[in-house]
Amino acid sequence: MASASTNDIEFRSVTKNYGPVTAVKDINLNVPKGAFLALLGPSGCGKTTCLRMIGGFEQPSEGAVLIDGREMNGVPAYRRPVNMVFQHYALFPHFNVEQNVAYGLKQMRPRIAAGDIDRRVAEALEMVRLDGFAKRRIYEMSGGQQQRVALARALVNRPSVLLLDEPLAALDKKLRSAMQIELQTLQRDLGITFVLVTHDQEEALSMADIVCVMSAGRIRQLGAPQEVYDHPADLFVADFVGKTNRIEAKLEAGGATLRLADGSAIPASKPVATDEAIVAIRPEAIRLSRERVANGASFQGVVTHRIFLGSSAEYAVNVPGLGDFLVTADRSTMNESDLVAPGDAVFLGFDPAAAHVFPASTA
Amino acid sequence: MRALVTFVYVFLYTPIALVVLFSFNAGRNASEFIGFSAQWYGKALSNTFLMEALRNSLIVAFTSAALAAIFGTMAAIGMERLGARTRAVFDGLFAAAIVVPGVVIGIATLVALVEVFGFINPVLAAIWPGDQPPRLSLGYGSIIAAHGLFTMALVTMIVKARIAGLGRDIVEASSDLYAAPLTTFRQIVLPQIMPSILAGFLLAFTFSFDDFIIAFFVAGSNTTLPIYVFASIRRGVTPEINAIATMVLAVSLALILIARFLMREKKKPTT
Amino acid sequence: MTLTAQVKKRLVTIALVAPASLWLFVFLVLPFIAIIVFAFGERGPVGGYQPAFTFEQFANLGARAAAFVNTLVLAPIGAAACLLVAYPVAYYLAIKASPQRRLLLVSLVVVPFWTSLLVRTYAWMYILGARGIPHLLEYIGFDNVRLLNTPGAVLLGIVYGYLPLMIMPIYVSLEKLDRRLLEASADLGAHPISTFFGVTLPLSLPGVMTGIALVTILLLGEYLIPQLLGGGKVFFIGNALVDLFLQSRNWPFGSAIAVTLVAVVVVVLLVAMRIAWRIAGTRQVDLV
Amino acid sequence: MPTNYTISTYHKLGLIDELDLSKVPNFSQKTENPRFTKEGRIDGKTYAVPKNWGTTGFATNTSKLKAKLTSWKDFFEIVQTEADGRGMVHDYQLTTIGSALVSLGYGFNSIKPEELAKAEELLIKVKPHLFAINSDYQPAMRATDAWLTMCWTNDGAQLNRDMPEISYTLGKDGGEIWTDYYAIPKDAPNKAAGYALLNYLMDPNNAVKEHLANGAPTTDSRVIALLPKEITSNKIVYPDEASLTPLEFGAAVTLTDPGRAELMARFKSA
Repeated sequence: MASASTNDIEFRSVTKNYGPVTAVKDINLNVPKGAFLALLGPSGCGKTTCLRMIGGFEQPSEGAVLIDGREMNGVPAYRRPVNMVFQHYALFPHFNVEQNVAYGLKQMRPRIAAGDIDRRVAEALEMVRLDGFAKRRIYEMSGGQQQRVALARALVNRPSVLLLDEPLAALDKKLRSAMQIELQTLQRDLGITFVLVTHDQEEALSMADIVCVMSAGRIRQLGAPQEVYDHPADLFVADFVGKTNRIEAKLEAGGATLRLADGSAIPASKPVATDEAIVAIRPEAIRLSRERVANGASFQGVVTHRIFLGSSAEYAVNVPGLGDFLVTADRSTMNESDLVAPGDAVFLGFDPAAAHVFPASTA
Repeated sequence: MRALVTFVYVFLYTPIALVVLFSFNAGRNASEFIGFSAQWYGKALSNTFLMEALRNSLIVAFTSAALAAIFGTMAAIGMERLGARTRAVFDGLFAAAIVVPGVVIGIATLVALVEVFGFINPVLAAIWPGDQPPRLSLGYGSIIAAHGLFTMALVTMIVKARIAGLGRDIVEASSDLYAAPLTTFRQIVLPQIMPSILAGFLLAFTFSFDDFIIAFFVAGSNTTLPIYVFASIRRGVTPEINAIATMVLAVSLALILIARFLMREKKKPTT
Repeated sequence: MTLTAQVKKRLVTIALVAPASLWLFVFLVLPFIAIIVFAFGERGPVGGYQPAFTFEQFANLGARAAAFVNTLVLAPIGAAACLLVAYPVAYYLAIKASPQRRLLLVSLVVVPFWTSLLVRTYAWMYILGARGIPHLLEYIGFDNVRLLNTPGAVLLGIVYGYLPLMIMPIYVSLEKLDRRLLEASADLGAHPISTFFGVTLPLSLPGVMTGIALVTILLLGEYLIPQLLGGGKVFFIGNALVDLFLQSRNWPFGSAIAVTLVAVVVVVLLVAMRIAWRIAGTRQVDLV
Repeated sequence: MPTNYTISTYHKLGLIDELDLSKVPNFSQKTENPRFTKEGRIDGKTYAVPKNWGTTGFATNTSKLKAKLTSWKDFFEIVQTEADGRGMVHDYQLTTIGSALVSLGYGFNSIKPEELAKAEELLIKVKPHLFAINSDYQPAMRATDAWLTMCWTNDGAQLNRDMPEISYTLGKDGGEIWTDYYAIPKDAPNKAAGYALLNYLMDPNNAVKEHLANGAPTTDSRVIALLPKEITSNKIVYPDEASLTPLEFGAAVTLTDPGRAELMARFKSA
């Protein structure tokens, strides 16, 4: 398809109201061709509404959605060059696998020759490794297989954009990680723009190359997975994407020093313009040891719980005056002597530069 | 408990079995079984009044069930697209059509039609160019209309339940796969709700075929099979009635079994 | 969405509901208005209706007090009798029967309901008639026992006719019941009888309520069973209505009774729904 | 097919045509028994011609009932005693109320409120003892569910033919005599066919077949001549003149009287 734009999808000041409820508020978003975008957020944040506006199942109340540079307002779903993998797959129960996959091709005008349809369906099934299942009934397939049928049914049409609505939510954990890799590979091989909706931050971070974190109908942060994780734009993102320890603090010395509730002080990683602040620190950025670490921030506490996770372990540590901390320790990097148990007195240390400081008012 | 349950099944089926048994009675008395014979079926089948009543019943049942299936399905689909308030009005009216006793439906239809005919007939007579103006009167039309009311509500209820179970997502999936709304309806929605429509049709047919009380009021000079059976029961008891009753039972039995088969739960395509 | 598309969608919706709306209006709403109007009219000189505005017909309702009493007594008793027989059957079907046989057994319960009530009632006419059970009783020395045309015969006919309608909703509510609750109750040391009264019965009450409401409402308008098994002596409102419309042709009085009957039905329905809501959410009844 | 007492009402409502007797050459006024034809004529014009006549008495199963009934007074007494639960009255106000009136010594056609009140009292007292209120009494009589019933001539003859233990009695205190007629409705779509049928039925050779099938007696002496002896001598079908004397024809006003209609409805719903 001749491209009119370098962006496959564009949101221009898009607002969507359902009666008095605003689901999406003034969203601007560009998705470049060939990108893998993840819309990430808690349920009700508007991510699914955005996806459905791309698919044509909803129309924006204000603003415009563009696909390949073309404004799509008023264009119904069946005239849009995008395809969707539905949350519960939405396979047609009265058709077999092959008929499901061929459905979109059969609707195309001008008509596609029957032989071509057969060939493309076979290719698509092969692509999702379901060759040999063509005549199966849908209810005879496992959840993972149904998921692949849904994928084949969408991809066989060679859409310019593939929309995925929580496609892996119904799968068990092991199958989910396998499918994550498979989807990523497919996306890279096909070069199609993927838009994935998920509430699972791990899934978003592992698969997408652009993550769009949403909350209450707005975009909170847009960026590469690592950037979003390492430099959360606000406290919400910090909390939602990965785990975070929060420490309340007062700013001193013109915003250069953070005075914590237990009286200790640490230098601020960046200056903040308010008096009250929240310091956010990732569990894995905290180091657990039996002795006080000389440089950086250091607090003494008592281990209250330990959760064994195989390659790593999580500790809950109570620090008097500051509350409970969550600490993740990678076993491979830990000294034998640092293996602690509930009831042990420990020291927590971290590099103040790894702590993010946000105004308390955004909490 | 098993004994009790067995007893209930015996209770449910013994009377039916007796009706059928005595339909094969060789004697002319309905109470003493003399020997097997199909003569009463022969008698019944060559009884012109009975055959006329049967024909009327079949015409009425088929027409009202077909109308109910078509209009009821349309309504079930249309109601999905209505606003909540309008939909509630429809729900209420359909519920009323089901809950209001048949005897009241019969009466109300009779009263209304007689009034309407009383108003229309003179008008027709006045404006009719020919000598023999058509006269509206009770008959097929009024039975079909009154049966259609209940059965349409029945079909709407059944089809609506199926549509609700259908989920919006396969409709959206079809739309996503370039199918225009009409195509989606034909290829996705219709095949999915078809068993319910057929089941609704069969139940509607059975209802109409078996109904006595509504037809009793609005049949006019047309006799339906239940009206004929009712009159025969009152007039006298020969095994011919049993033969007729057995045939009536056989028809509804076959239809209801097919309807149940169509409406059985299918495995859902979910994990 | 563009305006024309919206208009088009609206037109399609209207076209879809139009035939049913027309039907509901012409054959439900209009007739109903007609009988309300009639109920305030007077009997014509040779029967039928004569326009008037009078409350006479309603004032005269007492003249059918016996029919109302018969109906309002026998309908609930009939429903209660149905319930007594239906519950064990529904319980057996939902809890005890093996899944392979359940479908067949449930079908066997439902099927009679959809066959002609007339024919099924006729069967009882001759079972209860002099050459049926009374004839058999003569062999063991009970002469001239009369069963037909008694309130008992009508009650029997009612139970027979409406049993399936009572079994089904109870079965549905029992079948939805989470079997683990019964196990949990047993696990917590409850005797099977206390499990039944503490867990099973309360959870099946919505089904019981639905069944009672359905059977009672249908019985309120019953005509055939009292006519055939009651010999015109056990007189229901339905019989009074047939009489008034088709025999004495007192349409206004008949209309007043019909309006009253509908009012009774509505009250029964509202009360049943109230109770059902109080016990637990509403449940759909599987009539087929 | 109107009965005697309905013809004047139908005429008044303009429901039936005056008959053109020239189109019914088979009808013979001379051979008709005048007792049964006068209701068909109004103001000298013929509106209906007779089909057959009959009486309303009662049928008794003598193998079940020992009592000998001869009057309506007996009927209403036995129904409450020996035939408790086994007696039937018609679902028809004319005969049921009429017979009750006769048993009380009043006229069959009375519409006097005080007499009707007495009749109502009797009927309501009797009701709990009845087997049924039903004009289709043959099945119950044949099945021996009922032992005693109000009965019309033709049914009585049929019952007696098949079950000789069932006898038919006319009340010596009174009762009803009736004639059924043929008439042509004003809005009949095909009057020519109506006349053709009427003429066919008036042919004695055809009327006699109808008589044999139905069992009710004829008004036409030409038909009597064609009947077999066992019918003309059957006292159920052709009773003695003496037993007919106390009987009355039903009157038009009796049938249309709203008081009687409502009485019947009250009786049934009591």
